[in-house]
Amino acid sequence: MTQVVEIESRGGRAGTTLLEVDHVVMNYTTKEGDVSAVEDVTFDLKNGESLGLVGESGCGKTSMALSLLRLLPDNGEIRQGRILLDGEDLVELSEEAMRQRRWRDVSMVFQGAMNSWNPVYTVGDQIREALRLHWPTTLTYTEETERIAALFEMVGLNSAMIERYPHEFSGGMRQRAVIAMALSCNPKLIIADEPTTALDVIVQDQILKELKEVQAELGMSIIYISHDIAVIAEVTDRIGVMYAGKLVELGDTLEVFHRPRHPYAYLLLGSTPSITGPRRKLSPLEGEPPNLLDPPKGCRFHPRCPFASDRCKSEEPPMTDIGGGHEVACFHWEEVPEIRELSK
Amino acid sequence: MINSSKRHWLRLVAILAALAVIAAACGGGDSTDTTEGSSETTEGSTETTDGGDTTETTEGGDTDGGDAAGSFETYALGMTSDITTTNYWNYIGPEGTVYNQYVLADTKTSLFGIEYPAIQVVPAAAVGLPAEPVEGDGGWTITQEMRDDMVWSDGTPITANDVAFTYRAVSEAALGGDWLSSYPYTEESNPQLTSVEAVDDTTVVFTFSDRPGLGVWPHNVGVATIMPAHVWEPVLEDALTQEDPAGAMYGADASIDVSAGSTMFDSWEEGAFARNVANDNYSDSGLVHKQFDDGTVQIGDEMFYGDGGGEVVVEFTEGPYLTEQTFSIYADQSAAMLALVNGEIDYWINPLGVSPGLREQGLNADNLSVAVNPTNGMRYLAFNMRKSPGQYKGYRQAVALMIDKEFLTQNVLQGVAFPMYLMVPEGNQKFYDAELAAELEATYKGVSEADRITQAVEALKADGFTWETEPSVDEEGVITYGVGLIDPDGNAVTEQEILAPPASYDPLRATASLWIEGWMENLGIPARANPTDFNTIVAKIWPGVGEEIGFDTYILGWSLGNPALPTFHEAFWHSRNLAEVNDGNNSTGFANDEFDAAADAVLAAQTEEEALEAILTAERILADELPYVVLFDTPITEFYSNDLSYPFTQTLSGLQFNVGFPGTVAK
Amino acid sequence: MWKFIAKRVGQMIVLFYIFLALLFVLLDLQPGDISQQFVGNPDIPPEAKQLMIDQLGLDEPKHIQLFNHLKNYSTFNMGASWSQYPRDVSDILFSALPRTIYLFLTATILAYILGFWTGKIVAWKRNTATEKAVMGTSIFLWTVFYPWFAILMLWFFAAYLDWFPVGKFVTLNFESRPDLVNSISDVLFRTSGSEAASGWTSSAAPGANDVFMLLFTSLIVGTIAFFGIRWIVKRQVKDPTTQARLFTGGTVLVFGGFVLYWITNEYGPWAFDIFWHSVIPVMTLTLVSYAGTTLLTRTSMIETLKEDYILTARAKGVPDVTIRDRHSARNAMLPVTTSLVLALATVIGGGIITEQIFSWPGIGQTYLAALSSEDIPLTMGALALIGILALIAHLVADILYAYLDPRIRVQG
Amino acid sequence: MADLLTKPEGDAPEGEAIIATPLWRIRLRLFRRSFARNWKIFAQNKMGLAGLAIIVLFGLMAIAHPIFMATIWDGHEEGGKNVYDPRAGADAVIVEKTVVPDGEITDPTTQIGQTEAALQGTGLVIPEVGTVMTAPLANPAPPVISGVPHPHWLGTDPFGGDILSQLLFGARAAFALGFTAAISSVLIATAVGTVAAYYGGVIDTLLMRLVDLMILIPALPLLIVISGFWDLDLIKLGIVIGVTSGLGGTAIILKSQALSVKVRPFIDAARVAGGSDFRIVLQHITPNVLPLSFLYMMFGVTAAIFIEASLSFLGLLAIDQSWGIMINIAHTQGYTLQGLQVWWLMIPAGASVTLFSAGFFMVARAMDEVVNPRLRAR
Repeated sequence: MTQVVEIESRGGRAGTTLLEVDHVVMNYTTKEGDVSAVEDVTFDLKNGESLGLVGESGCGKTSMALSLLRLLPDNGEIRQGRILLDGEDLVELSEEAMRQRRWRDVSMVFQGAMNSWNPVYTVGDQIREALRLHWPTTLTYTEETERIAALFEMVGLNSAMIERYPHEFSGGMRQRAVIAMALSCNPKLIIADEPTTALDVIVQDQILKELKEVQAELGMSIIYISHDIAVIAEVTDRIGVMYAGKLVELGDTLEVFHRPRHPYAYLLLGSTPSITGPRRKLSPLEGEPPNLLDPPKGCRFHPRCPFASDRCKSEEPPMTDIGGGHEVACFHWEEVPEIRELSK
Repeated sequence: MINSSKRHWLRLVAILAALAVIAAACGGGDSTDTTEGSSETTEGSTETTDGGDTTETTEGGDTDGGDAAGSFETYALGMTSDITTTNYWNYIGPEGTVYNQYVLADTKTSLFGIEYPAIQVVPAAAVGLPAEPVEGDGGWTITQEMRDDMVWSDGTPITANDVAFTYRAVSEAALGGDWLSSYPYTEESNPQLTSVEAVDDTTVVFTFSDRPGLGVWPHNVGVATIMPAHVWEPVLEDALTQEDPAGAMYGADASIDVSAGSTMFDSWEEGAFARNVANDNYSDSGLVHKQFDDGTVQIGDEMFYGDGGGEVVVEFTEGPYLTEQTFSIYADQSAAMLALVNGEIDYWINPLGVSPGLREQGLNADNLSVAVNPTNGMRYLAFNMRKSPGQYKGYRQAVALMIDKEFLTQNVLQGVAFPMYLMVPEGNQKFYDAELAAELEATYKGVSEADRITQAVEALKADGFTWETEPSVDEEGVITYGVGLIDPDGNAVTEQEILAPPASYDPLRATASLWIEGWMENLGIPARANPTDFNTIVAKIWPGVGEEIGFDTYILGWSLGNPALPTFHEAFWHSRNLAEVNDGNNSTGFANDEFDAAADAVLAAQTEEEALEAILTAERILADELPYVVLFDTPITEFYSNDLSYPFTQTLSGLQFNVGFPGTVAK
Repeated sequence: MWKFIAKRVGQMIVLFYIFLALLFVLLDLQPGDISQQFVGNPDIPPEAKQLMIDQLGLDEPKHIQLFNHLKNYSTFNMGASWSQYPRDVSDILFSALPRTIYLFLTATILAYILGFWTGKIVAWKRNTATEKAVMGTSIFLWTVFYPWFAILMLWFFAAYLDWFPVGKFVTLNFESRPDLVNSISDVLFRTSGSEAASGWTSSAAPGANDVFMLLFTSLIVGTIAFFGIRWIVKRQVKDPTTQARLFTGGTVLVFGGFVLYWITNEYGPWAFDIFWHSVIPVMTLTLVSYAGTTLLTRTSMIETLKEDYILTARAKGVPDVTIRDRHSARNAMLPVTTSLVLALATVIGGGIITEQIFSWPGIGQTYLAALSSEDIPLTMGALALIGILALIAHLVADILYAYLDPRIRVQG
Repeated sequence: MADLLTKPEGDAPEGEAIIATPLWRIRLRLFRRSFARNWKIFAQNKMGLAGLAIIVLFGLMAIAHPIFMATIWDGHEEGGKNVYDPRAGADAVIVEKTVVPDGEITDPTTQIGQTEAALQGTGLVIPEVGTVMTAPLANPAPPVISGVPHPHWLGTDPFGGDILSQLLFGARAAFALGFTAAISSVLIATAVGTVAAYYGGVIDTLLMRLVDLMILIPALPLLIVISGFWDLDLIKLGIVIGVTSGLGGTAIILKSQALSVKVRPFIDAARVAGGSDFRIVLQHITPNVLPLSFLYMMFGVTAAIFIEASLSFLGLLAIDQSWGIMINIAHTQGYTLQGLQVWWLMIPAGASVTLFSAGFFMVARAMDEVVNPRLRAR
């Protein structure tokens, strides 16, 4: 009985590798041609670790996240690469086997909590559905209720709300309930896709704290996805910066946040205000992300890059370790100025 | 936890058990009911058998078994419209529809009937031919002897008292519809039927305020329905105490009614069927009717209208041979025809006959026979004689001259209609003026377009019409059509609207209107055929008393009444019946003293010869004055099962006019 | 929810009176005096006319007349029919009503269930041959000229294949039915040799409306039992598997009970005969209104499938069929329910034509017959009744919607 | 957009040129551009293109009628009327058979004589059993391509009227009715929708209750009674259908669209600039509602044709000739259950009504995807 209420992570020992993303290429087929939404992305994630993926809208963050769960729409396809979860390649799994992995091993907190609840069922019923599908044993109704109550308690919701419908929840409550649902099957990994967008700043902060506490307590891995690097800088161990479907920089949060080496990361940070981070002058990121139907040759960032050289136009810069596990895909990483220099 | 869920379980089981008990109780109750119900039904049917229907039917069947015609169970008829009442008072009153007639007409009798196909008045409940009116103190009286051997279906004799009662009911409850003409009790009637008294069981005396013509006696009062006094007396007494006695009579429960005809009404399922059963007490069962070459009609041993010279052309013995007569209702003609072809029904009784498209189906069916008969009606073009140009005789004649009826019926209407020249249909030979018809045909039939135009121009010119461009025919026969007719007052003739029912209502008249439009235009008359909803046409022609009647011309049709004495001339063209005066049927505004006299003479005629003479006079005036241009009519085509044997099939307006011969049909 | 329903009922009542007023205007706009519209039948004696004028208050000033009109119609005092004088209009209409309700209800429910099911599947399988075929058929059925289609159906199934009867809704003599139909009837009701074998003219035959009334009563009892069982099970049993089993059991129990009741019922053979006659009209009416529901469900499903909660469900590892049925379809049902109205117009309009073409003597046929015989009181009465039927159907759709959508059911 | 921004600011002549361009030309240009964009989306929808093709086909049919009448059908006169006249034309030559009761097919020329002989035999003088009058068979002729004086490519109706001519004429009637109904419907719906949205309050409530009522009352029965009581021709009917349907659901949809337009900033701007209510509704709100109006106009055509054909079928309309009347005549003359034997009576007209409705319906659905991107295929 106690087992049912126990909320935990079924991930392995902290520090061992949980997820390996290995040269993943993902394309959408459209009438106009192929859209390369995720291009040759490689990273890994350890048990208990939290990783942030940042970038502008349309840079492939969400496509990456969906690829991890293989939740792609009909026209989306993983063309290459491996996604190893505990050493098992998710790309190779049958659809049915994959379906069973979802939520049980990897759950997700979606953006826009308002719409991620089905309006016609109670929140309790929707969490119950996940339990029925993925809990290793068959639970009785009362056991389910008890577990949901425990989950609610953990995320700071009143267990009387279980039998309520989504429209009876406020925005923040709904997002808490989403987290409760994400935790329901003791997953190894949670993907939080813009978990706090559309919430007001105070609630945003609360929710992130909540997630951080939960992670600290349960020790699962979390991948945060956000366009706002400042927001997730607080809660992640490492940060990956994505641009136009490619991972362009990956490193420790503090390292990337304070000393971004890729010009895009540099400019992105420069364009984002931060309450908690170092004060700096805001500079706009000019231009728009490229059309992924026909991405630029060479480095995909070169049309917008102030440091671009002729080499960037013809040759794709590889991810290079510049020390301390800080990887950058840029030929000119050394030319990128320090942020501190800017904030004079 | 497990405990609690177990508790839930127990509670559910308890509830379900309770439900089951209730269900069982209900189910038990139901099954008991059912048993009771069915036993009741059995009792019911036993009662029915005791009551006589079944038993006596069987007896009747036995009796008829020896008959050569044989007997049969069900005479299955199809109808394309439902009946609207089962109450005979109501049927003769406001609900005189042809479908009510089909079902109910045979269930009552009258003093006299019309014998078809000869179209002659013969006695039914009376003895001998209609008695002569005699002038007396309180007016003119008719003393009519009645038979003493007739009974209602419940065995009660039909007596003079029933006739007197019917008059009393009609006059005291102020019944309307055809009762008004059957028993003309109102003061407006001329002559008024002031009393009907039963001297004894077999003698009835009618008193009129004035001398009745043939149109009244026997053709209205003599053929009037007789209702059973013993059944309806209490209902009448009750009705007379109510606010609306007529409504009470019309709405009274008719299941108490009895029959004097060969069948009696049994049941009606609205929208589905009506059912009659044989009247086993039918008085005339076994009575032999004969009609001879020379026009003699023999009923039983008595001969009328001749002495039986020549061959017997029609001979039949009254039944009924059927045990039940059913009327299935089909909303769709094609469905009725299919039922006929499939043998589901024996005869499709329909006032219009079978429409052309269905005839081939009937002819191809081996199980069906066909009867084709002329009808008692006409379709016509009418002018508004209240204004120019309709007021000018020359104009009307010119239009009539332009209409090529033969071409219209044969070529345009594909021969589904036949041309007509007189108001009295050719099918009614008794009153048809063959001589006048021949004269008219000489004028109108087979005339070339050039001659038509020449004659029409002459007629118009005679009345003072002129043209912008006069229609003309040169020596080589090349026709120049006219433009811009100008009336004798010097005003250009405005566009003449021809109102006609739309193609969806009657394609024949709709098509005819378009052709007439063309012919009128050739003469320089601006014309426009306007297909107009039937009800709208009626509203324009009869807008009500005192309203202005503004139509130009219209095309409609009439179905004519009693062929044994056509009295429609007075109704359609007498100046007394002008639409603007009393909303009467004289829609054209025709007022002609000579004609009025002739029409009155028809009503007042004491002999058929007088009536014929007056009708011929009237027809001649109409043919010259042309308030109507009679156009055409269609024959009636009917199909019936080969198994049936009818007394005759050649008769004006077809089998349906004889309501399908329920009393004489055999299988 | 009750508040919502009460509000809707209130609105409906107001609308009904506006509608009645509209009818009054329609009558008044016609040429001639309005009293003539009610008592203009030339065969009605003058005394009776005056009586009707008094009863219906037709010689009062216009506004009083309107008030009387509303009052009379609310109490079903619609005057006497002309074409079936002196029967009350309401009497004629009520005797035609059960037949129409049978046709209308069966077709609507069937169309709704089938259309929803097809639309759901088609939306799920976009760009497949199935979708294309279903869409093509639906667009054809939805745009097909209904009278023409009905005639073709009648011709094909009744005249050409000869499987079903042409016209009417009862067979006078059961012996004239095809042998197969009689054998089925015999197996079900053991009718051979009994009084029932001879048909509707036999003395054992009930009135058709009695059969319809019993049918409706049993249907209502069955529906209440069905939902009652579900309600009780839902409240008392929380365990999903048991719940599902009990639901199935309850359905079988109710349905079986219903069938058993009708097999043992003495009205059984007659009901069967009516059923046999109703197959093509119901099928025709259903097909057309089915197409509308299919098209609508598909659109609605496609919209719901783009909702975020569908992605959530997929991420949750919910099997596809469950996503389709439990998540998407359940939501897609909401707009479809509101637009039951759409199907309604088709069913009512089509119903009139259906009744005419298939000789089904219901309100529609009464309406057309009244119109062609210029029976104004009956025409107006029938139109008012059609209006009431439409209102009730809308109300049912509203209640259903309120029940289906927790945002209305549970005031948050 | 980018081009406009980078235009040098001080370039006076060009600036003037821009100002001097009449507003309508700018609108036209914008319209052309948006039309081109929308056409691209529309053209991707095969159903919409098929619908358009159907409409064009019927358009050609409508145009073909007068052309045929003036060319290949010219000069086929019988008794002063053209046999191909869609309303009154009748080809008598094709009457080949008439039937006597024993089922024999006889020559039509003997028909009149027989009829008269038979007629004279009734009444006083009773005919011998066996001599009877004939029952003429109205005779829809099957398609005849050539070899007869007046070929009928699609056969004739029971009265000898040419089916093809009626069919082509019916297309004209259908367009006339469909567009009258659709235009009046959209005019009313747009007016009601924008006015209700713009003014709100009492006006909104009143109009919306009226709309509720129209939605509640099924159109067909209402139009049946209206056509039963009043004499409607094609155009009047179109307007009546337009008014009843325009006051229905379309008004609600257009109102919600107008509401979304009403809150946009340029309306406030116009109001601040002193535009009258009427002007704002007419010039600013209405144009933004028009695409949706146009969409519902397409649905309106379908509804109108259906209603007209149904009313004609029920024999409630007094119009010259239409597809509905063609079916009505086949039906009332009793050809409905004869199926494919007389296919040319039922199939061409019925299929035309169906296809015509389907054409507009398909175009409307495809346009729906243009207007409502949520429906587009992925």
